[in-house]
This record gives sequence, C-alpha cells and structure tokens, in this order.
Amino acid sequence: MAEHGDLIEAVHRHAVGFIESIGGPIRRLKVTAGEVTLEAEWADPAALADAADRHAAAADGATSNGQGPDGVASGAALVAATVDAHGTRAAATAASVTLNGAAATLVAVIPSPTVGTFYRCPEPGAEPFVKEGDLVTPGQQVAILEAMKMMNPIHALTAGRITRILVEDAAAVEYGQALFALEES
Amino acid sequence: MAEHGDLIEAVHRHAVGFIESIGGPIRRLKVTAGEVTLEAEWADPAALADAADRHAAAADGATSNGQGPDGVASGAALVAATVDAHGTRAAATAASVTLNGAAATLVAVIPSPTVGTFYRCPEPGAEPFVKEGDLVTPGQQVAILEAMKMMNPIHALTAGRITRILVEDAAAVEYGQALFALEES
Amino acid sequence: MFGTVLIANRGEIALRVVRTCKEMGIRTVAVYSSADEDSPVVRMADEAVRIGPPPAKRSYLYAPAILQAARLTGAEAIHPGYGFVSEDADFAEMCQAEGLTFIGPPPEVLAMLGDKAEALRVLSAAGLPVLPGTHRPIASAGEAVEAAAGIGFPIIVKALSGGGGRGMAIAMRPSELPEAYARARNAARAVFGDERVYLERYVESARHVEVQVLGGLHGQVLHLGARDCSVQRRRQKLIEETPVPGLPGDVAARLCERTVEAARAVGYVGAGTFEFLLDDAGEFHCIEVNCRIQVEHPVTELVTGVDLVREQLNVAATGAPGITQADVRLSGAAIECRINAEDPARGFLPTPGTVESLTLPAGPFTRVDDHVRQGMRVSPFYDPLLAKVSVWAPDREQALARMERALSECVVTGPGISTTTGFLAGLLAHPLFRDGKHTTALAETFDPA
Amino acid sequence: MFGTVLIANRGEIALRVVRTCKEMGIRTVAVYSSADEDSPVVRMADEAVRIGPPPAKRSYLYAPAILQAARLTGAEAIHPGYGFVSEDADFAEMCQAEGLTFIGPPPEVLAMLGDKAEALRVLSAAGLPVLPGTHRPIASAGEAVEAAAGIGFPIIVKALSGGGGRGMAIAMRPSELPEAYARARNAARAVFGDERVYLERYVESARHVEVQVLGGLHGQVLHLGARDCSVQRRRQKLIEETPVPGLPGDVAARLCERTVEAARAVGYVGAGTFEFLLDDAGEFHCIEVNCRIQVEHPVTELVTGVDLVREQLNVAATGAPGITQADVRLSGAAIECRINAEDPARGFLPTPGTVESLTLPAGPFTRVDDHVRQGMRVSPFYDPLLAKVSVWAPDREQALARMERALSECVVTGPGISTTTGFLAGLLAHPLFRDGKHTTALAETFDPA
Repeated sequence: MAEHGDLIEAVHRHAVGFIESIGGPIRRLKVTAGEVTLEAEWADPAALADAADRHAAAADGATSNGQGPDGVASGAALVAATVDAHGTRAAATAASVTLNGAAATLVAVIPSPTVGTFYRCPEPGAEPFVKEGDLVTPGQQVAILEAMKMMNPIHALTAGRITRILVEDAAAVEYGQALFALEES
Repeated sequence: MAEHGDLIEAVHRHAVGFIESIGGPIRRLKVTAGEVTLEAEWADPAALADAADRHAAAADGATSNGQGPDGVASGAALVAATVDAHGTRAAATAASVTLNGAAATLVAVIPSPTVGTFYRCPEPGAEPFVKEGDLVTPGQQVAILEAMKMMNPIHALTAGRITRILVEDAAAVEYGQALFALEES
Repeated sequence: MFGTVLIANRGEIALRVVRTCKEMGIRTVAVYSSADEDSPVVRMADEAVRIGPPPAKRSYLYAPAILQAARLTGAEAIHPGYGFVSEDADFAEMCQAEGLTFIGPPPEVLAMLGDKAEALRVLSAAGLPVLPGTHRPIASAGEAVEAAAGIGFPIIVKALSGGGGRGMAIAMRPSELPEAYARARNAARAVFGDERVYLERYVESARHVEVQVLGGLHGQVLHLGARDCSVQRRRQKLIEETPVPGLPGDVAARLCERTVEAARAVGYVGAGTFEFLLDDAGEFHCIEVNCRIQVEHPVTELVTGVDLVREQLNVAATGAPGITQADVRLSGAAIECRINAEDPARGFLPTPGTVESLTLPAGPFTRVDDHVRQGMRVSPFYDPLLAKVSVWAPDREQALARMERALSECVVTGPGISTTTGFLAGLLAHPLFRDGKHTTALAETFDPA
Repeated sequence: MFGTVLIANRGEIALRVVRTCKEMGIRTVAVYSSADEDSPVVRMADEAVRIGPPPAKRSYLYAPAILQAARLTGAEAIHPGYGFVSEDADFAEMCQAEGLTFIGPPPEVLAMLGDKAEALRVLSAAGLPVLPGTHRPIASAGEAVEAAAGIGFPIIVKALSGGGGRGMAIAMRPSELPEAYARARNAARAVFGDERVYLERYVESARHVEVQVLGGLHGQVLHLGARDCSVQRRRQKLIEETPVPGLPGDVAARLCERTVEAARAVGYVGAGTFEFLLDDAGEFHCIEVNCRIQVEHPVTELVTGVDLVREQLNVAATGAPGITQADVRLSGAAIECRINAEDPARGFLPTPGTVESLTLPAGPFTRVDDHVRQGMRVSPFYDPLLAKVSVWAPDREQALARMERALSECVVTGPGISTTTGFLAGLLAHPLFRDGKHTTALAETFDPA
C-alpha cells in the first residue's frame, strides 16, 4: 500500500471533509478513486438511542482494554460512536476506500466523551501523547480532556495509525466531537 | 379500431379518472394497455399564463370555426385548456393511448369558459345538443352555460366523438371545469 | 349575522377574512383563479369556486363570475378585502342589484371618495385640512399653468381615478408643469382608462399618518387610533406602526376626533382609513380616504384588541359596530413588516417561484398573517406579498427589538425567490427610523448594502 | 443585564427563552443532545454546545457538561426553562459555586418547596389553606393507618420528592391504605430514588387553579392573575386558560393577594406558580409551588402584556422585576392548547417520527410557541410537545371560537406521527368545558370517538 500512501491520505482528507460538510446521520461512506464514485449510507435513527448510550458509557469508563463498563467491545463502541454521530459536523464514521483493487481500510475517529478542553500533552511543554502517523493500541492514552477542573484521559478504542489530529491543543470541544482520525490496522 | 372499442372506452375512463384523482399541472398522459404502463407529463408553469389567457379568450369568443378572437387555432386553444388545467381536479388534458400497435388517439375535453349553470338541452324537455358517442365538428354547439341570466353557447373546439359527458344537466360548474370528454378524429 | 359570506379576494387577506368568519360561525366561499389552485384558502373555506384564469381582469376583477359564484353558493354577502373590487362603486351597486350585501361603504360613498378631486372638496367641506389644489379636472396644459399660480410650487399632477401612487407626475417649477401634465395624463389614461388629472401642492418631505375609523349606518362613527406608514417605496408601504412616533397624545387624539367628525359628515359606513400628510411644520393635510380594510390593519388590532374584520361584518349585518368609542383603549405599540417576494438588489423586481423552505416567525407577542405554504408557487400574476409579520410590545423600543428578532427568524427560499426581509431589517436599524424622525423619503433612498 | 445567558433546556421553551434574550440584546448559548442536532434553537442561539447523547440523564440533566459549556462560552447566567434541572436545588447551588447566576429562586427556597411535605407545612404557616395530611414522611403502613384517622378518607399517598403526578397512590377506604402505601413507596423509590411518602386528603372532584407570581430579592412580590388548568390527563395539563371561568373577580383577587403574602413570607424570588385545588364546596387548597416558568405562561402574557421571561431575567440580573403590581392590568381571555405527538386512540402513546408536512395556525390574536420544523425528527427521548397554540379574545366565548379555528389549521403529518389536535378540539366542544363547569376528571374520561 506504500505507493498508495498519498492517494489514501487524499481520500481520507476528502472523506473527513465530506463528513464535516454534511449533516445527517451518515453511517457508512464509500469513496472510489478510480471511477470517482462517492456513496453515503445513512444511520437508522432507531439504532441511535442505545448505541449512543452504549458508546457514551464505553467512552466514559473507557478502560485499558477499550471495553465499556457494560462490556461492549471496542468495535461496538466505535459503531456506537459512528451511529451517535447523527447530524454532527465533525463526528465519527467509517469509510471503505477502494483504490483500484487495493484492500479496503477502515477509517475511524476518536470522539470526545463530553464537553471540555482538549490537551495533547501530559503537561505544558511536555511531548504530546501522540503525533500524526503514530501507531496506537487499544486503551492507549492519546490526550487529556479537562472538564470541571478534572483531567480525564482519552484512550484509543481500537488499534491503528493516527492519520489526523482534528483539534488544536487547548481547544474547547463538545460531546462527540471527533478528536483524532485513525486508520485501523 | 372497432374491436378495440371497449378497451378504448375503458382506457378513457381510467385516463379521466386518473386526471380527476390527481392535482398538479399535468400536461400529457400516456396509458399503455399491454404492459400496463401509465406515464404522466407535467405542465411548465411558465407556459400557464398566456396559454390560459389565450384559451379563455378562445373559449369565450369561440366562433364556429373554433378560432379565438386572437386567431389562435383550436389546437392551441386545446393546449391552452390543457395547460390551464394546472392543479384542477377535473380539467382538460390529452392522453395518447397506445393499444398494442393501434394508432394513437388524442383525448380532449371541452372546458367551461366561466362560472355558471350547465344545460344539455336548448330548452326544458327538448333533445340534448349532443349525446355520448355523437360526432361533433369544430364550432358545433354542444351545450348552454347560464351565467348572470345570460345563455352562453358552448361550442366544440375540435372535431371528434363525444366519449363522455362529465357534468349533470343543470349542474353548477366552475371556470375550466371539464364538461365533455371527446376523442379527436 | 350572515349565514354565508363570499370572499372576493386572494392571498393573505382572503385567509384573514376566512379566519374571522370561521370564528363567528359564518360559512365561507372562496373564489380563486387557476393560478391560486394550491392556495390554502381554497381548502380552508367551506366552499371554493374557480372563477377564471390567472389574469385578475378575468378572475378577481371579473364581476360576472364573482356574482355568479355567489349566486350558485347561496352567499348573502361579499367581503372584497383590499384592492381588486374593494373600492369599486359599480361592483357594490351590482351586489345590491343581486340582493347581495357588499361589505363596505355604500356605492354613493365609494363613488364620491373614489373621485380623488371631489373627495378633497368634500373632505375640506367636512372640516379637514387639505393641500391647496384645483380639486377639479384640468382640461389643458394652459389651464394647468393658470391654476398653478394659485397653488404654488412644487406641484403634483394626479389622476382623478388614481391610487396606489400611479398616474402622478411632479413639477418642481413652472417650466416643468406642461411636461408633468402630459406625463400624468398619459399614465392616467394607460393605468385607469381615465385621463382626467388635477393639480395639488406637492409636499416633498412629510410623514404619512392615517386614522382608522369604523362607521355605522346611523352616524355612529368611532376611531381606533392613528398609524404611521411613512416607510414607503414608490408609495407602497413597507413598514407600518402605531402609535405615531413622536406625535404627542393630545395632538393624535385631536386628529382622530376631527377625522371622526368628517367621516360622519360624509356618511362613512364600515371600516375606512383617512390618510394625511404630516409636513415639517407639523401641519396635517388629508390626501385621501381608503374605503376598505387596510393591509396594515393588524397593528391597530394589536393595540386595541378589536377584530376589525369582525366589526366590518357587524356593521354590514346589523348596521352598527359591535363596539363603542369607550370600548377602544389603545395600549402599547405595534409594528408590521410586509415580507414581499421581491429582490431589493434588482430594483425590487418581483421574484415568483416555488417555495422550497418556509419558516415564519412565532413566539411571544408575534402575529403572522400568512398564505404561502411550503411547496406552493408564488404566482407572478399578483402582488408579491408573502406574509405580514406584526409584533406588539409595551413601548416602541421593545417593539422594534421584537420585530428585529422576528425578522431574523424568517426563512423563505426557493429557486429564484428573494425577499425584502433583509431590506426591512436594515430599515428597522436605521437611526432616522429608530428615532422616529424619518419621512416618506427614507425607504426611497435607503440602500442596505 | 447579562451579556451571555446559557439555556439549559430544549424544545419550545429553549426557543422561547432565546427569543426574549435576542430582544433584550443578550447573547445566547444553547446546549443540546445529539438527538436535537436539527432543532432550530441550535441555529438561532448565538452559540450551541453539544453536551451529551440523547438520554436526558447524560445531557439535559448532566450538570457537569452544562456547567462546563457555560464556562467555555463565558455565560454569566443559566436559564433552566421548565423540567430537567429547573427546580434542582443542587444544580442551583453548583451554579453559585461556579459564579453563575441561576435564573430562578435561591437553592434554599428550591429545597424547601421541593420537599412536598415541608412545603405544605411552610405554606400553611404562611397562611395558605392546605389539605389535611401528615405533611411529614410516614415510616410504615401501620403509621399510615394511624395517621389516616386524623385525615379522613379518601387519602392519597404521595412521594416526598414527587411531582408531575408520579409516585402517588389513592386509598378510597381504610382497607386500601396499606396496599396504596406500598404502591406509592415503590413508585417513589423507582421514579425519584427517594422512597419517602406522606399522606393527604384526596379530593376526587376539583378544579385546578394556579396563581402566577413574580418576586424580587427584597420582598417585592406581585401576581399576574390566576389560571385554570383543570383539563388534565394523568396530571398532565392539556388546556390552560385565564381568567378562571366562573370564578368571581373578587374571589380571584383575594386568592391572588393571599398568594402574594404567602410568597413574600416564604421568600419567593423569580417567576413561580402556586397551585390550588378548588373543590366543589368552593374551597381552595394549596397543593404545591412550581419554582420555574410554566409551560402555560403564554396565557398570562396574553392578558397582561408582560413578557414573563423578560421579568425572570430582570429579577436575576437586578434583583427586582421591571414592573410593579400597578402595571399589571388583566384584559380579556386567553387559552392555550398543547399539541402533542401522541395517539389518543392508543392511550396517548407518544408517536415519534419525521415531520413531513407541518402547518401551525396563524392570524389574528393567535400565538404559536413552536420548535418543530418540516423534515425534523420528533425525538422519542423527550416530552412529545410539538407546539403550544394560544389565542386571545375580549371574552372566553370568543376565545373558544378562536381556538377552534386555530386548531382547525394545524396539520402535522409524517410516518407514524399522530397528534392530540383532534382530541383537544373535542374537549373544546364539550358542554362541560364550554360552560366552565368541568373538573380534572373531564379529560381523564373523555372519549372523542
């Protein structure tokens, strides 16, 4: 896939851009590079409810093995993040990218579990938890979210490569806002 | 076409029924008996204006040669009637009926030129001007419309066979209401 | 009260009248042209009759079809709304001949006040101040020049059968008079089919103030306060309000009382509006009488609590209003904005088209007089009024803030459709308007961009 | 006045508060759950923060997210609307701790009046008549039976932290008391996480009457008249009106004055509602105080011309209302109907879904408090209120006719969506309601079919 690197990056950018540009409960996005086609599949509002809740639960009590307290697997949590993205400008989704015959890759995001301030580093001046291009493992801390004077760790829910950090350091974020885009491995 | 008579009648009934059932500025209706298909084409609202006016003029001053005062041919007047039917429940249109290979036939209606009371006969008890099945010629009187105590003759605008009388004798009719359905010859 | 009333109009005023009729238990008949098939009034009325094609002259102005529709539906009375046949003395007479009640003044009054020059003679005789002018038709440019001497410049040449600001021409100085005379005469012939014109002193900078009256058959006349309609473009009102900003209460009261006396003197019956120019010197000059319900009647309803259409029906059915002057208490301030489908950026060109999305204001002390629905076609055949937005508040300042809020909620979109909402918001924010120091010149020259 | 106010609510009341804030030049912050992404308030507010997932406990009831949003947006005050955190003393205290102004009564007052039993002790001490009852928690069925002797049957067992008619059980005779006690206790535990209950005389047939008060920080308390909310289903109000039909003016005035004294005695601050039962004997019994703006506040606004949200902001910002009792003049009659997305034919089952077509009433003296838009999804997570329709008229009879007309204009359609509009129209036409002789039993038993 190395030689496809740029193309993948471009497609990722377009995918995220597209998701940012539309509202609506998008659930799955297909971008084909060859004969430029772009398919979008919308979420089933019914699924929204518990999924969102499951995700919230999972995101809140996110533990080092990426399991929610109710034992939802990280995959489920991701889907939840996806479905819960209903109508948000910069929220989670998955895009299957087909490049003339290359294997499909899943693009996920790490959403913010609540309203707060986003920090990339353990403390001012320190090295950031992760940089674009880093590989992360489930449960690995990738950022801090400050809410009501409490520092909440943000964990990766799945293994993969950070392709894009979507929020500035020390920026205010809202619930469900996409913080990182990553390409699952 | 004789052996097709019933089928034609049936198709006419359905066509008129369909037109009655829908609102919207329908312009052209296609009913295929064989592989039951029904196509409807809607009118261009822009065309509505002058066409309607032309038709009204034509219908008002309808002369024995079916020409409007502004010299609009009866065909044009018919189209006008058609387009002017915008949104009406029982208004004029044309339907091209294809019966496995038989020649297409144009179905037209004679609309009421204004608000009034519709009379089929010259005077009470007399023979009606026309019956279903009659052949009419352009300009032939087919009914009387009483409006403001005046008896206004209603003329056929085109030659054809009266297939359906759409209004009861002595019934109140509104502007543009379809009075007769006829099959142009 | 009437059992069935036919509404010989369209758009928001037809719906407005149907609403009050429903509330009074009166059966309603709507008449409509084929361009208005999908207007909500066609469904909301108990019965609807299509009377003609889109052009008004063949439908909403076509008396035979309207009267025939009334006969076929058993209507006892006809409410003409505003515009169209509302001030047509001949139509009112035809109604009488048909045994129908025309909801408005009697034909004689309509004829008398419809002749603008005669109206001024009559109003002046009735004790109202009018501008110096001929108050009779002028037969030639020469005669005009003679008459001008006794009037003083600037002079406006007006069509005798005029209205709505059409068929007029202004001469700033004597040299311009013959040409203005010719221009007005041609316009009058073209627009009203009556080339007769008269001269009047032209007031360049003035406020437009009007008094709402309500008269019964037996000389009972009362007023419902004064409105300011100085925000106009080409003599089309855009924003109307009450009370008149900056006008002392006692001055307004005196104006209203004098108007009531004059209305009684001319035998006015029904709802009507006496229009005045208020010049820089603080002088009032009566310019004409509108013998019908006004577009801007909601602001008066908001400060009085009186349903003016209900009172029109009361007068028409019983000869007397349902209220007396003592029942009319003016409270607070009200403003109305007319949302038109026009493009201010293209000289207020009407922008007909299909409404794709429509959101009109709502919430506290906010009234909407609507008639457009999502998916409906705004027709090119009639005035471009989409909706009237009116608000009430304890005082003018709060009312202005409320209207700003209300306008900010208006969303009317569709291919090719523009609205005057932004233009109106700009006017509301204009310092002259905020201070109530504006004249009829404000909107003519205002450029929001 | 505040520079920025955060509205910790959703739906029509969030929009209602934003409207008044805009009119007062206050910057607004909306908070919303991911189920309310497409709510108009998200666009109409100057800023909007998504605070959590659809379930209210994780968004509209989740104080940390709300307060964090306030901090990040620089809000100085929080308007809680009704429901959710509006009467939560802890939340009000957290606001104080955060240096934010909670727009409502101080935490102590919320705590005192939030404890239904203590509230009754306090209100009774403040001179208001209350029903015989224990006014303190009952620890066992045995204790309940003892206490019952001093109260008399029928008896209602109520949750101490109750409200909205939940956590209650009725015993018509002594034999039913132990079971009712157990039932109420379980419900109270389940619904409010507080199993404490108390006993009170149950009034079977009564009117629901309430008095709107407005209090300042320094004992300035005024009233804005009384409302009748007797049309209820399962203690959910469906139709509210003012004045109270059939209640003599002097009786209403006395009730309002006594309420003002009591409100002053308990140190009430802000807008609040004192609820009473009016029994067949014409006796009033105070049952509780709602420490917030009420859903039905528009009817009071329509007869007084007072913007209650504006007054809430005045009190919160300056400690004093912007008006005095002398400014409050009650004029005419007003009625409100709540249009819910519920199916009366299926036990008022909520009917969430996407709104395909939406037409709400408009026209003379008609107010709509909306929040739904065409194409918007009515969420299954929150109350099914689609819109509030309110009308004003000079008297009740005209107001009823006007409301009938207004309801006839309501069209809300979409796959699976039903509304209560028809049910409400049926209630309006009911002889008992028309005569103003209905009690809270009317809507419970009414079947339009």
